[in-house]
Amino acid sequence: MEKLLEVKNLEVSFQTYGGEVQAVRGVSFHLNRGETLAIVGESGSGKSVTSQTIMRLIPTPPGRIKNGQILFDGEDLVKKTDKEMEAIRGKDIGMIFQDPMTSLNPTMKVGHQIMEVLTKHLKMDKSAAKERAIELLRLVGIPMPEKRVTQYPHEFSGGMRQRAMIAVALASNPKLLIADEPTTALDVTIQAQILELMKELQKKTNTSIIFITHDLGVVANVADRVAVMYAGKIVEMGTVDEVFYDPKHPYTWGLLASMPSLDSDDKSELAAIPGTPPDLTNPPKGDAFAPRNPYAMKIDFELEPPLFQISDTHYAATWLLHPDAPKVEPPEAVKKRLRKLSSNYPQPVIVKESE
Amino acid sequence: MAEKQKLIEIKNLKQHFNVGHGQVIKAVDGITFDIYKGETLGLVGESGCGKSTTGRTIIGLYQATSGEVLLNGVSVHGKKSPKELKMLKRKMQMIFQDPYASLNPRMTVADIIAEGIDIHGLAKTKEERMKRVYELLETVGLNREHANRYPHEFSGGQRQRIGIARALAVEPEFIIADEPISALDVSIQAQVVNLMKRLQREKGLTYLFIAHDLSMVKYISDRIGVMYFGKMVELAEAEELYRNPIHPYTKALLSAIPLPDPETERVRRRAIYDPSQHQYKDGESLEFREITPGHFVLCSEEEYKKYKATHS
Amino acid sequence: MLRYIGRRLLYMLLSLFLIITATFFLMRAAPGGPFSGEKKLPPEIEKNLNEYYGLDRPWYSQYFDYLVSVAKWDFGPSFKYKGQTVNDLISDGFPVSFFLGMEALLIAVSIGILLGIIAALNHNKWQDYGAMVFAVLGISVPSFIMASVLQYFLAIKLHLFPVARWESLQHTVLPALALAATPMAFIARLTRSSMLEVLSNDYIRTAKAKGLSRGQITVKHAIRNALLPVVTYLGPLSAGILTGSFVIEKIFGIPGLGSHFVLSISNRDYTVIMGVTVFYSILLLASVLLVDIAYGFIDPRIKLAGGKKGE
Amino acid sequence: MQQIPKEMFQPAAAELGEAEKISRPSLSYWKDVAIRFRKNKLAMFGLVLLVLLVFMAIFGPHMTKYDYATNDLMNTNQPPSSKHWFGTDDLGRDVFARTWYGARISLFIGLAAALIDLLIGVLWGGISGLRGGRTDEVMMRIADILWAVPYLLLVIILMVVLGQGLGTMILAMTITGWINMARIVRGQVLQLKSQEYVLASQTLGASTSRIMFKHLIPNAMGPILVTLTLSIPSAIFTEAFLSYLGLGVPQPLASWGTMASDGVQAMQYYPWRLFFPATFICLTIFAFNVVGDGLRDALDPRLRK
Amino acid sequence: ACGGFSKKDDASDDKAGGKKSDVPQELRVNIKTEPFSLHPGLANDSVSGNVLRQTFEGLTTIKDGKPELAAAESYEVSDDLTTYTFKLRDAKWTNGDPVTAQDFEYAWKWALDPKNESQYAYQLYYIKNGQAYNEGKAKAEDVGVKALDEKTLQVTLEAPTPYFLELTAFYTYYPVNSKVAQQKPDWYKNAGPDYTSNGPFKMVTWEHNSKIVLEKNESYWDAKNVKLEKIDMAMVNDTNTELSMFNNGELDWAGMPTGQLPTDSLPQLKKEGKLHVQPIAGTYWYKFNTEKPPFNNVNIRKAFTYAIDRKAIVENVTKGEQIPAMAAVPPTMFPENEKGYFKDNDVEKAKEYLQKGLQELGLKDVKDLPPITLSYNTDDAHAKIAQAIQDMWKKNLGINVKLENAEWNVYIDKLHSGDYQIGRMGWLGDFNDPINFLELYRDKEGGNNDTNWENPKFKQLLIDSQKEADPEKRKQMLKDAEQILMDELPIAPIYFYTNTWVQKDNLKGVEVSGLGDVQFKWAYFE
Ligand SMILES: Nc1ncnc2c1ncn2[C@@H]1O[C@H](COP(=O)(O)OP(=O)(O)OP(=O)(O)O)[C@@H](O)[C@H]1O
Ligand SMILES: Nc1ncnc2c1ncn2[C@@H]1O[C@H](COP(=O)(O)OP(=O)(O)OP(=O)(O)O)[C@@H](O)[C@H]1O
Ligand SMILES: [Mg+2]
Ligand SMILES: [Mg+2]
Repeated sequence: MEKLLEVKNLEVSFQTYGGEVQAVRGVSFHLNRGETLAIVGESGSGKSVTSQTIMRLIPTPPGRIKNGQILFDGEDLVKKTDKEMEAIRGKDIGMIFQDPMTSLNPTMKVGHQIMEVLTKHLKMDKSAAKERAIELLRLVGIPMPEKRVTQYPHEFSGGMRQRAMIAVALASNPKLLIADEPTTALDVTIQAQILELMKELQKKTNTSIIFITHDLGVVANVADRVAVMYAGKIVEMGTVDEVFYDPKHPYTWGLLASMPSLDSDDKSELAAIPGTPPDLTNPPKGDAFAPRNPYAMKIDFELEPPLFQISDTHYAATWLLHPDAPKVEPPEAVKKRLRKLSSNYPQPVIVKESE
Repeated sequence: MAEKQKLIEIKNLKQHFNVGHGQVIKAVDGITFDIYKGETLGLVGESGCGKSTTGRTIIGLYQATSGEVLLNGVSVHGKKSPKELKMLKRKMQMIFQDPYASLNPRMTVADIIAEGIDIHGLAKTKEERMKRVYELLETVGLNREHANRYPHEFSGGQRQRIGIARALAVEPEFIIADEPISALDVSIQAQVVNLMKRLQREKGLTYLFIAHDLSMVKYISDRIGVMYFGKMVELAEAEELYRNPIHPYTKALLSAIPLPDPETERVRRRAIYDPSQHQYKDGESLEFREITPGHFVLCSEEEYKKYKATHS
Repeated sequence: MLRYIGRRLLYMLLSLFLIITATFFLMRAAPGGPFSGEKKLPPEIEKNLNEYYGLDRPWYSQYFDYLVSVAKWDFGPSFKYKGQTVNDLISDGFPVSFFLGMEALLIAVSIGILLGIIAALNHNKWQDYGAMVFAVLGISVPSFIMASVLQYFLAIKLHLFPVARWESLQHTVLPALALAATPMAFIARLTRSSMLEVLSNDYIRTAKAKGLSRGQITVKHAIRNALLPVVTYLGPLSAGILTGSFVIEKIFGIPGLGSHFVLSISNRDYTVIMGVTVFYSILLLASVLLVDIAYGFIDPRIKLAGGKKGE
Repeated sequence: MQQIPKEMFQPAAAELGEAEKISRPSLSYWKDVAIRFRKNKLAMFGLVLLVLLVFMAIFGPHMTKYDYATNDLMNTNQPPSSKHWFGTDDLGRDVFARTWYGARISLFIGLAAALIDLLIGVLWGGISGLRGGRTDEVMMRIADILWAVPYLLLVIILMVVLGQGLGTMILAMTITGWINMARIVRGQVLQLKSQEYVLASQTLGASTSRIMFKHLIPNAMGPILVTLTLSIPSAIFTEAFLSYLGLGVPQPLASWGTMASDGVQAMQYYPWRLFFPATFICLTIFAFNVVGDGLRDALDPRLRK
Repeated sequence: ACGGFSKKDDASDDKAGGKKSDVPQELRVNIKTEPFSLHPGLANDSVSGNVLRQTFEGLTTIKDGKPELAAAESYEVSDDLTTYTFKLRDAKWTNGDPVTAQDFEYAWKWALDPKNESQYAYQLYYIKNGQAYNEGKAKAEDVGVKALDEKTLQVTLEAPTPYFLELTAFYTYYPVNSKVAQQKPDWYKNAGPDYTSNGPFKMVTWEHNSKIVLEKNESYWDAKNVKLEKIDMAMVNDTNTELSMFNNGELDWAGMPTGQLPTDSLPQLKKEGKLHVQPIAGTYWYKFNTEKPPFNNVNIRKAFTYAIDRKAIVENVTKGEQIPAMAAVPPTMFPENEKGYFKDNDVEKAKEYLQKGLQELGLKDVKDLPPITLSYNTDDAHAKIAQAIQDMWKKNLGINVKLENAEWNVYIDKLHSGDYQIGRMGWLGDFNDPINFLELYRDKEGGNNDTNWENPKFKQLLIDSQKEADPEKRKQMLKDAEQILMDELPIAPIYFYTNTWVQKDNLKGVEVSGLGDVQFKWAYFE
């Protein structure tokens, strides 16, 4: 399989009056052609910043790429000038932003905002672009698209705006689609429709997708691989089966455990992860998750955990995988999911020493 | 739920938008329901079906085209003195769907959260005010360091939490939560939902909970209403709705819920709702009818008989 | 929309009526009269003149007659310029002022917006500072100084343009520049400030993500959103600039309408005062209305017509 | 693999409270603004310049032995020299002394007019835009009427009715001065009032004034500041115009405005009579502009360097 | 007395006309503003006068300070000096109609007709029943002007008017083509075939507020002496612009009487030797309100008057080589008035009078004086002079005077209603006779007096002078009257006006009269 995107040790921070916010603290991952990588994680963990950095869209200043490489089709995007990026943005990489209301220009008709991509990158003429825009709106499930193209964003509901954003991103059939919580504002039927649309597109054009979401159901549905982020780092990464059926990081456990179950009638309290996420201006020493981790060990407060490899595709950064660590039981809700996966190595291997 | 006391009564509420050129969008087109004190009413439905508009009309951000909203038997939309209005505002709060747009970019998070406190004079001293703010920040899973930052410095989920903290700050009786948790990660979702439940228990809060995540809706709600194209199509107890969905749209909705299990996801088939399947005749009047006790469905006379037959 | 405009027109009529009334009484309250010259006229002559012009009649009859004649768009004869009617003065002067004003407006708007955009895009860089120094000069040097300075350097020292008079296109350049300087600078400042505001919005990021170039983003996404204050300012400005400027017309000897605004008052030339005021008011009210209509086009969220939300 | 002592792998109770470090001091928005402003070098330069100008306005006249009013008809129109630093005018008066006397008047007038414009204009435009509907219609039409009635006439009547004096002058200056500001603010408010955060504040029960001062005006600050910096020079020159009507400062007192409009007549022959007042007006406006820009930037938390 | 001027020979004209030069005979001047009216009967401002003087011609015209026959060929005066009989020469209107006595009669009666809005009708009050007709108390037939035949005009006056011939050169006395005017009442509103005139030039273009173009009138009786082919009159009301245009070669003449030069330019122009200066009949003075303390006291008035350094003012403030005025009547009429009735800048005397005045007022010190305000209408020049004089009074008398300026109409209103203490005023002669300056103060109620001063002796002298046929005796009476005025000093004269201008070196023959009027009839370029 061919790598379309490879992010290496990316560090991004924001200079604010209160200090430097280290939003992304050394993230590495890759993405193959035609593959979907889901990124889940705590809110504020740097998912959006990472994805925007790939597009080189973080505001500079205050943002700054401190370190790292973003190899897209073999070229390092970090080194590209703004002018060079223009040719890539919207054409090779499409992006769906998280906040649909503010991400659409309030004074421009929705149709026009879609057409822009078409006329710019696909060199369509106006009427063809309009036709296509209507078609795209229909594809993303907006009823009466002929009428809707001439409306303004404030006349759309939240979900409709989001779908308009999706239409914008899909317009030019990009090689890489970055979808930052594209379906949070959509009801499940439309969501399903959109997911199908994306999968179809992927099949047709071999698009790679980075899919950021909080909905683990959606992850299960679309993802080939999953990355779990916490406090600016990837703490666990693996195929969708590995992460759902054999999670290793206590944070991933916490996530899986905190979902209510549809079938059960259980109205007892949800198993939330206690505490608050760390302030990224002063990232804590050791493992950032430690203060909220019920399985924390002394070393978690001292040393950052190294990255352990559990299988060819499965990585996790937690001291629990250290041979000296005590064996611990994941929470009940997670235990129910656990399966023995044949691809696992006999012993987790450290691939990256913490510094 | 011994004596169910009506907190909110919504009577044939309509909200039409005039979008020019003589076109009218019937965002909410005649819905009637009650919300009882201390309960959580979940509101789900297709995106664009008018959930937010319903919420916004209830709280008075839009002037209703027709219909009435009563809070404790008093009309919300009638003319009021500023003082009455202020009291009313304190009783009802809204968490906005769009987290960023609803935060003033030039105010610090502390000021945003404390706005309600300031307006209603809920804190005597500066220290008390800040204490409340810190409490609220922590309640929604942020920390004090965030108090002096500005909205644009936050991630989507963090912004959403600021909005929640703002609504909680005035200790309202009734909160309209317009997709309050969709931008949050599941663990924070759990925190927020736990918090909302706890507040409900402790303070007897009432919620109108608009969301797409049906598992969460089911978890938090006592009753659930399903909206479709400006109309309420089904309303029932949460359990009942999941177990015995009657309206075909509700069925389609339930079948589309993605489960956090890759294997089932790979094989799941979803039902697709086609409004033409009802084959309503011209002039047939659709009404909201009770099929089983507490379970209402929007249906025609004919359908009513059919549903009644199969579901009792 | 039509209903809104209809209602606005009614308000305009009402405003116009109030303007006429206020001006009428202010004018009559001001000391002096149209015939008080350097040398005092014998009272009998003054009597004749007052009779001739109907100034001896009671004020209300004069006032109502005036209202009627305004409705007929007949402002009457000038008291000072014997043999010329106010309508003559306006139809002679307005085309000149209009031409010059248009030229100035074009300069002010195009260069002003351009400068503002350049400054905003290069916030806190030398282009920004350069544009700002330029703008500060424009703002703090009023047109009468600007006119003299331009005249001195471009006409007298460099002989690039004629010093004054209204003969050819060449003659219009200096007055247009002098007239445009302050509005241009102000527009540049306004544009810059609201561009900065707009550029920090999320949809600009979206536009970037679409791969639009800086120019395209500016033209298609930013300008329109930044234009509102400029348009606000432009409304009354254009009414003023198109009816001419006393100072500029004086310095450059231009036969425009602007000088009448001041001279008619110094002369207490009652009919001219009223005529140019009514004329100007109509332009002003119309341009203000246009601005309000333009708001709706610039930002569809602004709904003036509807009044209450959601109707 | 590096050796790690076994006891490090002992479970450790997560101390949740620990996460809280010394947070940045709790600052109000305005203190924040002040800090951001102070970091802006150009704006600080502008502020220093302003302070300097004010300083000179206070002490400048005492730095020279010449008085602003005493004629010296034998030494009229002298170019700047070691005796007369800024030269003399056509009555042989010392331009340096006159410039700094003038500074007092012009700075006062500029500031006073700007403040009054700010106050009335912002309130008027804000209320008009926020209330909308008929209120808007009536308020804006009042502004139009004031704007359309011949200013010269208005001032003559003021002069006749109220007589000369500082109050009349300020009144004459502000009677129409605020309208520009009101229009700009109204436009901004119309644009801003449908923002979600305004709605959010409404649902909290915020009063109109709160919405205005907390939400609308801070977000309209850019254009407000720009308009304000324009109203200062326009006030300075309006004063010169009012002098013409006998409403300005009484002669032989000078103001920058009157000195400049006087000087422009002599520009070709005695340029210093124009140069000094005009330069100081420009410097003042420059200072106000950079301070305004700095303030604008400081007020906008999204723009950070 | 008998009429007849020593008719000047055309010697000089021959000289100029003889050598035909190829210099284009086109004159470009600036007349500042739009003329109020180019109807002789309606005109009432100097701009209109400056244009009319080129396009029309009265019975006489002023040349070298003296009236010279123009439209009239000869005239006779009755012995009682009240009836003038003019014989007209054969002259034509620009449309070819002959200029007739009826045209004069028509024009004068038109102006006097109360139905017509003539502001300067009072210039014709010297004619018998002129005033009465204008006031509606007499009929048109009663007015003392009559065309005896086509070419004979008889004028009867109310009283002997020694300067009547001068008056007939004034534009209100110009004729109007009665044929055209009766058919086309709007004839005077624009240039065109209806606009007929009888002067050396005819108006071909009138762009309102912009320019007037005159061309030589070929049908003018003296056309052979008119060299200029064309006069282009710009309307630029800005002194600096005017001078710049001149410097840039866009004008051939800048400054008075048609335009004005910026005061600040005068020293330099003088230095370069370009400046032309000519005294004219006009006086700049300050009026005292003699009913408001302290100026009800003559000694105070004297103190204030003597304590002005006029020389310093004309040299350093006005700079136009004006003549310090220690008299009321300009030296163009009384040449000896260059010296005046008292000493300029007589600080010693001023102080003496001040003491005396204070004593009379029962005051100990200048500090006890009521606050004193000096008023003037807004104008740079007035302001400068006022500030200079304020400073002089402060230095010389130790009196602090407040300055107050106002817009013209407001100011004049104050002055006429007596709401002032010291007020600035100027007077430019309407015709070349001292009476024009003195009669201002004849009556307390006289429209232009403003000082509330009246003196029976002064009044009587003026009345008697009108009937005095002997010019020498008359002059003495007027001088006596002026002496009274200068003893009582209801006014403090400051200076006598001059005209200042620059002109193209090769421009010759422009005639500027002692009243400051200009005629381009004889002008030409070398
Ligand atoms: N402009 C900025 N200035 C300062 N800090 C910022 C800025 N933008 C983002 N951050 C910080 O960077 C961190 C990561 O933000 P990011 O938006 O990537 O989170 P996220 O993972 O997308 O969260 P969510 O799921 O809630 O959207 C957050 O802590 C946020 O506060
Ligand atoms: N201000 C408005 N002007 C015109 N149409 C509007 C306006 N606001 C909402 N609408 C329309 O009303 C309908 C309902 O919108 P609403 O926001 O209530 O949907 P929703 O149920 O909240 O959807 P979502 O789940 O996507 O947020 C949509 O068709 C929308 O286009
Ligand atoms: Mg995000
Ligand atoms: Mg919604």
